[in-house]
Amino acid sequence: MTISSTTAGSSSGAVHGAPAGESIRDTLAAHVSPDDRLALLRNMILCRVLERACCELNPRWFPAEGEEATIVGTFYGLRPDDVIAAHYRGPFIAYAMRGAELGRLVGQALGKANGYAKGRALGFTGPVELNIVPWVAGDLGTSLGVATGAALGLQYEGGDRVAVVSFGDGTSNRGDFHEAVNLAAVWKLPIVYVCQHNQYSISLHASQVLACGSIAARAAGYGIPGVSVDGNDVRAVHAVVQEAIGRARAGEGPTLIEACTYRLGGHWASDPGGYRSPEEENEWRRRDPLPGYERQLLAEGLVDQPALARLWDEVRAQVAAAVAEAQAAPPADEADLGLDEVFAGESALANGCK
Amino acid sequence: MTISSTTAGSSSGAVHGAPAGESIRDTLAAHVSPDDRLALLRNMILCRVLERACCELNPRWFPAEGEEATIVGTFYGLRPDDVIAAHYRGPFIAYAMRGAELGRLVGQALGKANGYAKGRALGFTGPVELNIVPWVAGDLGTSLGVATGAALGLQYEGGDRVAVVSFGDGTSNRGDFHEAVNLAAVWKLPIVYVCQHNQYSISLHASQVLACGSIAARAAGYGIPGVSVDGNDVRAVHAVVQEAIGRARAGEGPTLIEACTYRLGGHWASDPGGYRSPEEENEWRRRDPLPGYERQLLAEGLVDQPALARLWDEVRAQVAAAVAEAQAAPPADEADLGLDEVFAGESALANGCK
Amino acid sequence: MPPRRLTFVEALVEGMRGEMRRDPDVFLMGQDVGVMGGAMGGSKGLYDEFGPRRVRETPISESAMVGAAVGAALTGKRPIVEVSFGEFLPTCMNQIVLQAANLHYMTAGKASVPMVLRTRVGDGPYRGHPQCFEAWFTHVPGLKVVMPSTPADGLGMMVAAIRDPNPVLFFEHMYLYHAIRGDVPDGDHATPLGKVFVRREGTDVTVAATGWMVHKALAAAELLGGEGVSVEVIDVACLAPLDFDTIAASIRKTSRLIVAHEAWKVGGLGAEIAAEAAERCFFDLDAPVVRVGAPQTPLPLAKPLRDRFLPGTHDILSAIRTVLTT
Amino acid sequence: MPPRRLTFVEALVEGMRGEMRRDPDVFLMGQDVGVMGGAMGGSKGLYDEFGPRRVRETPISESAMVGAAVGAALTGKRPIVEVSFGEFLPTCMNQIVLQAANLHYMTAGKASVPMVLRTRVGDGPYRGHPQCFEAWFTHVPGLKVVMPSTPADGLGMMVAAIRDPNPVLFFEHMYLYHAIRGDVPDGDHATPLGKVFVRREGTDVTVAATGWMVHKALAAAELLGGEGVSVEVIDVACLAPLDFDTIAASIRKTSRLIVAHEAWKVGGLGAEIAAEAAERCFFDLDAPVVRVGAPQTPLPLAKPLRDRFLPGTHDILSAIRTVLTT
Ligand SMILES: Cc1ncc(C[n+]2csc(CCOP(=O)(O)OP(=O)(O)O)c2C)c(N)n1
Ligand SMILES: Cc1ncc(C[n+]2csc(CCOP(=O)(O)OP(=O)(O)O)c2C)c(N)n1
Ligand SMILES: [Mg+2]
Ligand SMILES: [Mg+2]
Repeated sequence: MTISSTTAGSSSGAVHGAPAGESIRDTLAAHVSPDDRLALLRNMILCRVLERACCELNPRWFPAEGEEATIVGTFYGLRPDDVIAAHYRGPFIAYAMRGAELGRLVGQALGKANGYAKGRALGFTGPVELNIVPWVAGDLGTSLGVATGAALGLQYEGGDRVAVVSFGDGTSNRGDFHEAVNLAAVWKLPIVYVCQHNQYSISLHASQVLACGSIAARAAGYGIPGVSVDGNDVRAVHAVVQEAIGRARAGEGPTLIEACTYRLGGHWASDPGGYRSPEEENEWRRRDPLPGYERQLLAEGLVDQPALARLWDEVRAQVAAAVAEAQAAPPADEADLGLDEVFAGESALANGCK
Repeated sequence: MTISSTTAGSSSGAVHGAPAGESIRDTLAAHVSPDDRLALLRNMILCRVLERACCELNPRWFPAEGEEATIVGTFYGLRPDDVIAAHYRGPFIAYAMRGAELGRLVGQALGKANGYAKGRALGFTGPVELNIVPWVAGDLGTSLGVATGAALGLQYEGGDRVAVVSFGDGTSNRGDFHEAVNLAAVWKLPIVYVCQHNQYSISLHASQVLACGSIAARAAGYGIPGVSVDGNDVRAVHAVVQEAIGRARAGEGPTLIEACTYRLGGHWASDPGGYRSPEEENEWRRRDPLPGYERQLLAEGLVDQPALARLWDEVRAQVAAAVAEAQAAPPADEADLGLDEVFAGESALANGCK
Repeated sequence: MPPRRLTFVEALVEGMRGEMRRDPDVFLMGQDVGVMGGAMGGSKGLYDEFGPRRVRETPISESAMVGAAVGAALTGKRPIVEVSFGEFLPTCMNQIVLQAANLHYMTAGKASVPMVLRTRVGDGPYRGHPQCFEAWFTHVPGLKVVMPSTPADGLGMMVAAIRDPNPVLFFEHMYLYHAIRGDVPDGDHATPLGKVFVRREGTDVTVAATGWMVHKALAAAELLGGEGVSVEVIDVACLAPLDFDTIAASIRKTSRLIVAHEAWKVGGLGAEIAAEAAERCFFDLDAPVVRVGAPQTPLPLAKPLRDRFLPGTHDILSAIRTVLTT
Repeated sequence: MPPRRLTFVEALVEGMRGEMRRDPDVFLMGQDVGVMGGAMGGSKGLYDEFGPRRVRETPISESAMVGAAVGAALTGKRPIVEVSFGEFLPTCMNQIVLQAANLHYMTAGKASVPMVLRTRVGDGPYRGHPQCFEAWFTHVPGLKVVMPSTPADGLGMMVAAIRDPNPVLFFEHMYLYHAIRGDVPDGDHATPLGKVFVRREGTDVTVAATGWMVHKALAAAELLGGEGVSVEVIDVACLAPLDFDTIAASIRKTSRLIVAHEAWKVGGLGAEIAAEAAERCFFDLDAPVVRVGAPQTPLPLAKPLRDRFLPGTHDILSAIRTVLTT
């Protein structure tokens, strides 16, 4: 586990809420309960199987393979009343962990009528009623502002709910990243920003578009803690995020976390690639977080090979059922463009994040 | 002189082109030649007298009083072929130092026909042909992108020209700041970003909108040097900017400089104020950079009281002449809305920054 | 209780104040909305009454501000976000057009975004930031767009906008701010959104106008009344969704239509209204539809240029004379 | 030399390549324009020929990218900046509308901004990011706005746009990219900007259309030709400044006008064209002007919804039948 804290800008003397020392985080990571360890594993497997299925069904789906530890570690263990806004790459597992139905999610990826958006929105949209900020437009970065606003809503109502939002390394170059994080810092909003740093924006390596090396280094410019973590270590990610959530719940404001991982697949499922070296891909394939975590749990004696095989079978069956359900579902209803659902009526206000 | 370097984010190991040590800068500042020292003084006096005149003539003018050291220190001593983009507060002295005519500048502030924009643009616009990026719209931050593009143009053509751009502390919260500085860092563009940090955005103190204390701390997020300097010390500002220009000319990329100063006047000339304490205003009035610099030069024996009085008289006469010229100039020509000057013809391409 | 006379800006503030008293989920955010009382007094007194939690100062971060309103609205709050001047809307179009407008529809009705975005537009006493970009937003389904022209509507539409479960863009004309004073009803007064209002009845020609141009149209109607020409003036106080039925009914009566706004004529709201007329009222019209709007130059600063640039009463007068003589 | 047949996207790239060879000040910047060859092959081969100095990869920073183009243009360079998809234009409106459009006029002609902003719009093979916001930009003086519909114009207008001393917004319809192949002239071929083109002559009704809709209009014309109805089809390949004179001449001949575009009908370019017709061609028209455009919902994703949403040949056919029978 590699965690390094960035408390940059110290010469300005203005870094607020500096993160607790490594020891606490190591302790946290080490003390993830056996049940949670297994749940993390199951969710990572589910993420892989589910996303692979979506990629097979939809060549324009965006593969999340290799990033499961980051995604699952980030969104596991939240309270149902917390609000999430997941990056467009691999959001379904985050939604599933909140209770979204797999068959409807897959239906969503196929634009079927059973999808949560009735085929209207991009496939990544999840059910709002589970306190999910939906992904409804394709412009990267904008959703950071919306998630920040959700955190404002939570702060405004009092209590200790938090928002967790993830986004890509490339997205951190959008002005909206800057404005949103600064706003959250100034208002000490209860929000955790997790950069799913997979090294690429489509064909561009991060080094081509980021001169600073570390996205966590940007935290210094907002006076908030910045943390860099091994995004292929699910427990490390989970510990770091939970620690940041703890600060947010306690009214200590936002944290910027960078989880370093790798996009093992193409940008989209049928991406021919060719813009990066096979050596690099192989090196990261070797560091695939899923077998790595399996080995770890095997070594810790939490699972054995037969249990692992059963787990995969169960998950595969679960996803197969979801796929079957989605495939059987009717296509989006062409008779219902929803002209009368463009504007909300009064009753709509009962909806939304609760 | 207070100069502190921010090399934040060092734990990321990714800070490029770290600034040279303080000693070099101190030396530079100490070695400003006697001629330059006097020229800095004259320009600070000119800035004060000229801006006061504009404020008297136009109640919506934006007073620059108190910020003369930052503005003059930043834009003094550039090569004529360098490109500048000055913050909207106090840009005229920057234009004047490049050779813009005072009478036309004052005409500009009054929307007169003799102004460089024939009354079309905001009063702050300067003559493009002197390699000035004009200020044509009121949205803060956007001009940082344009100035960055000018630096791209300079880099593209080869050679060692640089761009110098200034902006406000409040403006550094705009997404355009983030995108522009990051782009310049990634491409190692020959540009120097100077934040004219006067502590306020209209009625808001910087502490209300910036949690990081220091704007220079933001440099860490771009992997470029960030420097904080006493913006009321004209030689310190000048030295720091010149040092950054040296790096830019040498192909070492951009620098983010924060010059800490204070807006002694209102946001606009007739701003009733009332949102900050008289104690704070008095404290900064005491640190007014102009008398401070005068005392320094008197102590150094570079001027004596009679010479100083003569200098003020000369500048006052110069500005009075400019005001008279502008007042005598006809108003913008209402018959000429310029419908046929909305689009450029082929011949226009001979114009622009040279 | 007798009606009170308020200036336009006082009426706007009154509308916000009433809703903030009524509903603790309503809050205001923007630049300088607190101690300073807002640009041009646009939030005067609110900070004193409601304090920093409900009257929130923001950094110069228009996109984050509007995004914050969208997000807070998603969690059931009722934010009013202020973009100080409409000139700055180009810095936050993504939040307005791609998020606020889409969320309800795209979630099949599960999300809603009950927010108000208020902003100042048009030529005002200080001549700053006068851009009128409102037509852009009428092109985007999912947004309500309003621009009241009287203190009563300023108050009533503000109340309605705050109560509306949808994103409402509220354009406040700067000239009207201090120049117009009028009666406003007391208490719980909401002016329905989605309607245009007949401000003056007439039989010879219809003028549909927005904002300050409503007043210029009324002045033109007054002048022409003396010449025996009867002008019907419609205040297009709600630009989207557009209540064209009321305009069509007027055209059936007058057979002539003029559309007037301060924004650029080309591609402005007037194009939409004229196009609807050309489709739906073709056989009712006796004369060409004439649009009055700003000429195709960027918006100049100096007063003589600005005066020349701005469409005025005389432009409406000459448009009326044109359609009456063809 | 015989003319070559190129796909639409090949023609666009050919136009850029020729200008980059001719003028060393021309360069391209955008996301994934290098090794990957651009989204949908939009810059294929350029990186291999011109290298990283002239084919520049940018971060995801649309506002800075466009700002960089404006600034580089101010210093005399000829940047082509690519915003991968028109859906992202709302993230950089400030640079386009407040800087690029204003600079020449506001500096009394001293500055000019010879840049091209290219972007992909419309429903394409992958159904991603199809938003058509082009109408917004026609509302803003100082911008040229083009949307070619054939490979020949794709090439010729790209060349013209690059040579133009003004900011040109170049909308590339994604459906046309690979679906349309056509002859392109060789060599130094620039199609003049500021013109619309009569694609098919006819006497009974004029259809003015943009982008993919031009092809749908031609298909409708073909079908109706069999029924003895003669349709004139005008390709509004340049949306601003608008060459309405050519449309007016057509209306004088046909007495009937239909406007068709893929963007939302309300507030779209069709409104401007219809409004001009209602003002300038009122007495030449024998029937209502009918606009064909997208309905007022956000743009849905799933194919059945998308197909329903998109205006098609049948919509143009029924519009024609309507205006022929009223
Ligand atoms: C504002 C904006 N610009 C460009 C794009 C096109 N685009 C889609 S995905 C992508 C790469 C995103 O990179 P990153 O944020 O690192 O996320 P990743 O794909 O690696 O998960 C780009 C450039 C977009 N969707 N939005
Ligand atoms: C995008 C944008 N938002 C808001 C404004 C309104 N405004 C004009 S000046 C100003 C304060 C700017 O503060 P700062 O950048 O610190 O510059 P200063 O006025 O202190 O010199 C504001 C908010 C603007 N012009 N542009
Ligand atoms: Mg990435
Ligand atoms: Mg300031």
